[in-house]
Amino acid sequence: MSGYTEGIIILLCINAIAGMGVSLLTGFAGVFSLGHAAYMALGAYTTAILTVQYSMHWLPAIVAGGIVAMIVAYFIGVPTLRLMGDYFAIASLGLGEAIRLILENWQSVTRGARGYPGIDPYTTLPVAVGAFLILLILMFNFINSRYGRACKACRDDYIAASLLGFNTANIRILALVLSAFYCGVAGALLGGFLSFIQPVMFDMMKSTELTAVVVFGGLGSMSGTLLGTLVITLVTELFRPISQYRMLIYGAVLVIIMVIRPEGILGNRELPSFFRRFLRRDS
Amino acid sequence: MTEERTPLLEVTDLKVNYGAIAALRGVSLKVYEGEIVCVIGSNGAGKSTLMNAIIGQVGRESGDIHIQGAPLAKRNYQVVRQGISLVPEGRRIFAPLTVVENLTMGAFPRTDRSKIGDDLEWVYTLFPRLKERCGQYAGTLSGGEQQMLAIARALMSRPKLLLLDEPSLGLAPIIIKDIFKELRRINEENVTILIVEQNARQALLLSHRGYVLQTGRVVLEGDSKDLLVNPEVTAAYLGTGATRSAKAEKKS
Amino acid sequence: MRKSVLFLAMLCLCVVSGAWAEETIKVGYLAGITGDFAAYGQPEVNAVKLAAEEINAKGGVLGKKLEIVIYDYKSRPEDAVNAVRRLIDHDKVVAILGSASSGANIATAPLVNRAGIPQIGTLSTNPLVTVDEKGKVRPFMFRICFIDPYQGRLIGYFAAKELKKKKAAILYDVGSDYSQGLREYFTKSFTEYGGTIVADYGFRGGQDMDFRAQLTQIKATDAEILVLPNIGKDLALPIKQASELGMKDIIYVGGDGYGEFMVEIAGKALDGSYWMYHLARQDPAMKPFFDSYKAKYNDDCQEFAIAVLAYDSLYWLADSITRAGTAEPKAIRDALEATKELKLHHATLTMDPKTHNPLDKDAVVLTVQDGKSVFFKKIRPQ
Amino acid sequence: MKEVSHGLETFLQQVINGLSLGSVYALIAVGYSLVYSVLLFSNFAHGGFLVVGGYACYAALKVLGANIWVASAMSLVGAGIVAVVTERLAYKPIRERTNVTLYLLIASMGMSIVIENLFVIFVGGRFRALPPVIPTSPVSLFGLATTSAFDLLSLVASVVFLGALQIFLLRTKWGLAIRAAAYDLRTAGLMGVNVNLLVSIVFFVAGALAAVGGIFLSVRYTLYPQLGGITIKAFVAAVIGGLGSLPGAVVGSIILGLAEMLTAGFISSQLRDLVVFSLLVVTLLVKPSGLFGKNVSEKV
Repeated sequence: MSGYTEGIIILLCINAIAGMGVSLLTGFAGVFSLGHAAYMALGAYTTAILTVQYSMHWLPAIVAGGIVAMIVAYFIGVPTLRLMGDYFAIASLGLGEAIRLILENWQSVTRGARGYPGIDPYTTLPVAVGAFLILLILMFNFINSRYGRACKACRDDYIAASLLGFNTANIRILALVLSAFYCGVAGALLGGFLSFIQPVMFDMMKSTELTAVVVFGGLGSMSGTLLGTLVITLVTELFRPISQYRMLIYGAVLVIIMVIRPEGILGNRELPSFFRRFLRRDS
Repeated sequence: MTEERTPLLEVTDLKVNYGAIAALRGVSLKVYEGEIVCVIGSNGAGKSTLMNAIIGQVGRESGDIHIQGAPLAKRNYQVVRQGISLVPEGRRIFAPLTVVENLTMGAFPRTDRSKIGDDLEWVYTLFPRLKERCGQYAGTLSGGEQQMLAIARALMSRPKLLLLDEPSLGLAPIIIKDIFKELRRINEENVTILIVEQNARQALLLSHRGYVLQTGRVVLEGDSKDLLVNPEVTAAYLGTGATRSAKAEKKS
Repeated sequence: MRKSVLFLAMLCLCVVSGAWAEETIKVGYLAGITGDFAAYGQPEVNAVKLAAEEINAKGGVLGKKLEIVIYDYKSRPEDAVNAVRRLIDHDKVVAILGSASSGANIATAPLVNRAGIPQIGTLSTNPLVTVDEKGKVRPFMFRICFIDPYQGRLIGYFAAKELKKKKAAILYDVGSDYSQGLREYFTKSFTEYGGTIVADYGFRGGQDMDFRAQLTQIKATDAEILVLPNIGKDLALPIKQASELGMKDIIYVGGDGYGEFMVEIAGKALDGSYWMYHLARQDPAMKPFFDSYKAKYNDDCQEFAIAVLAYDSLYWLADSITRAGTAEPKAIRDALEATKELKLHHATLTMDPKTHNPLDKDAVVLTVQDGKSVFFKKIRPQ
Repeated sequence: MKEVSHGLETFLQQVINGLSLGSVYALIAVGYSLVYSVLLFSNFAHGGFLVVGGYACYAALKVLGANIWVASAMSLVGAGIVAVVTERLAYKPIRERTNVTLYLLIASMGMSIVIENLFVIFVGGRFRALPPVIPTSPVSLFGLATTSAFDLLSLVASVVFLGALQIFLLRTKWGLAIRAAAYDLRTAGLMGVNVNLLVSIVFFVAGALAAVGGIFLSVRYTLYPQLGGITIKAFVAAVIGGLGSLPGAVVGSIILGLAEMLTAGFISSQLRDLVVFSLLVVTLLVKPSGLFGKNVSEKV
């Protein structure tokens, strides 16, 4: 396999892990975030500092990166998840930018805007694919569990879910914290993939891309998110030869998919049931 | 019967779907000029859908609607221009606007600006309370006053046909009585009225003719005074207060 | 449906273009066509294409024509990594030119080292581009420009020794690695030469375009010079706003972020400012370049530093391939490293094999007079 | 004693800087709020309208050689039309199918990328400056502070345009309809208002206001395809003031302008943006609907 294909597959795995996290929060718990790149940044920086400064092995360091993102998400989630709809999204945008600015200004620890170089290239193909598969299985187990169904209940009708006895506030926080973990791990893997990180990589643009991929794939469909990641990543790679049109095409694809199929590629179905329905309609 | 006249409003075999759910499964009804016609039915029978389909806020699946023999437009704002105006369920007045501004909004499609002032006086004579409160924000009015405002606002477009969707909803019985008295007066001023109500007794007492809607279909129609004594209607819709709602609930 | 047809068409195009690979020497170019550095992307692309045309018109290199494969990297390191992987694996280039951004080149350095493909940074002035954080040279990374410590030292030297000023204020971009680097090295050298930093203010590049708060504070000090270690609009705007605040006597000094379009923005206020630069427009050796650029693109090439460096990097590469006698990447690397006294258009280049930085490269100081940049002098600090 | 007066002078200067920055934010923030008030979504393509306005003015001045009044008029109309076209192409089909405003949000982000890159491709990424049609010479205010003629002009222009908008909203039939629609779009339709026409008018007005902001920003700063990115601050101002409230947008902009300048001047210039975003988060936590916002319950 060429290094290029390998690179794309690793990047796909990383994007898919982050995408699954955001998908859980947005597609399943119905909470829209425009600041999840910040959790990627937290994971990336934690892992980088632990491996470079404290020579920790990369595996526990990646997990630690995810956990730091989780902890920060918890402290952010408790006050802000009371906000509904657009307002949480806007608050998360502000918080995401704030976290990035802190990383940029905290030079003694993060080396500021110049970036953090010299990270071990621990994100090899097997590591990325392995992490992706493990997190994928965990995610499908979670969404099919009692808690996963509770998330969906919260999304579909917040008040009804609370009347049914779900602790809706806790479930929203659980979804946020888990999604932060996924993003943190994705960030940590990205650091190992590039062996160099900069705060600017985790800006609002990245956050919107994460949410856009989830909406693109279909809210409430985990396989849709994976498909969305695949399509968006491949589109940007395939159009590399016509470089200057690439971003234009990316923007246009976002608009067109919203206009033609606002519910995303798969709607709220998972891939198998989507196919069943598709075949039935055909015959 | 009055078959020779062209009805003011004629709905023929109207069907409306919400996604896969059929809300109206072929409703036909006629309203003649000068009449008060009521549509009664329980919750979820499709009454509000009927109103919204006529006014053009809900798309029609199939079926025709004619006004004075001419086909009714499908877009909301064109329907209003053809002389139909709706008092929506839950009143939906513009709370942050003043009473006068609400009434001016009602006259939005009109181009005869000079006559709007006269009509303002006209609705003030119908509802003197509104004149007292003309500078107040509509959100500060009481429930009954808000309902009056919603009706007055709909009248400001000088409609040939006034549609009312559950005007009694959420109001005290004594205020409902007032409102229905006003509706009769408005009808006497040459405004045809089509009203849908859960409060079947009041609606039938007010109207000349009535239709009974059940799960998207018309199951009964006739003169209101006949319907009032129809055993099926009395059983389903006209108990005394408590039993009536209990039965309605059981049905839905 | 139509989209998938398009994909297929694209794929075919890639395959077909791969098929003529044997006839030419393929060189990759990483350009920031979209994203934050979009303003600089077009001139560098134009200039490198121009250089390729000129070289090919003279018979190419080793009898083969040069083919430039240009990929955009959105001015982002994570995208640069994929672009470089694609250049190496898919396009099979023998060397990569660009990018202008240090961050992107630091991220691609491990890749080109592993693949053994030389890469030349055009305007990436961060020392870490060619030397890793442990001080070891990155064998396949080179650069044609001077580095931040050198440039910072130049500004400090120039301010303290040439302008003979003692008190400096700095306004730098917190979010830019370039700006942070210059500030750090300027501060160090200026204080060593006996100057004091009386004000040191940051801003956030990109969203911040209003510097009046910082300038007002600077105005309240007795700073004699204002050092602006920034790029593009973040240089022009502070100067413009300072003049609006009535700061008449302060002298502006900056690095190679200068571009001629700044005159359009800041106008008269730029007069009398000084810029450490790679070359001067009036340099007679550069006249052919500007003439043919103008003829081909009908544009004055206001962002000429990046354009000239892109242009000359290809000439440098062509020379190295000729000297190597083969288009084999490892041989090219050795030839690049062994570059000595090579006359390029904008300077004479000697590589330092320990750092892969140009050795003792003169800087040109530009000053602005009547809205035009003018050669002031060549300097080299002791 | 001298120290004190000197400190006061600097403070006054920073306040004036803050007001002038806030006045430009206000023009943009009002557009955000206007669209939000009717369609309940944050139109991230607003920055694109601003860029269109800036380039339209630039083209009219440089290519057509028009004078500043004609160029401004063309710019306002141009940006207004682009805003209407954007709404018709990208938003109308979505809002007619669903009431999930997030889809509109994503589409608007896509549109902002599209507009930005259209300029990158067809005009080029170069930083440009409008010819000095608006004077930027320094003006001394009673010897206490210095500002530029431009700032005074932009302040005046903001007041004039926002005043004109207020008169339009309070005194005209369509203005009344827009205020009614801001409260309840559906019911405004029941009144016989052509809702699509109304939304188009709102977008035209928002686009034209963005163009005014665009012209001022390109003169004050510089013109380039990513200029729209600055609108994120104006958006924050709109949220702080209360999305959907026009006075809120103005007050929020002034607060934000002052906060930025005073932080950068007296606390730390690095923390300037951090303060901006903290202000946003704190506002949302304390009063989600902003200082002047109408209280709206869940809408996703």
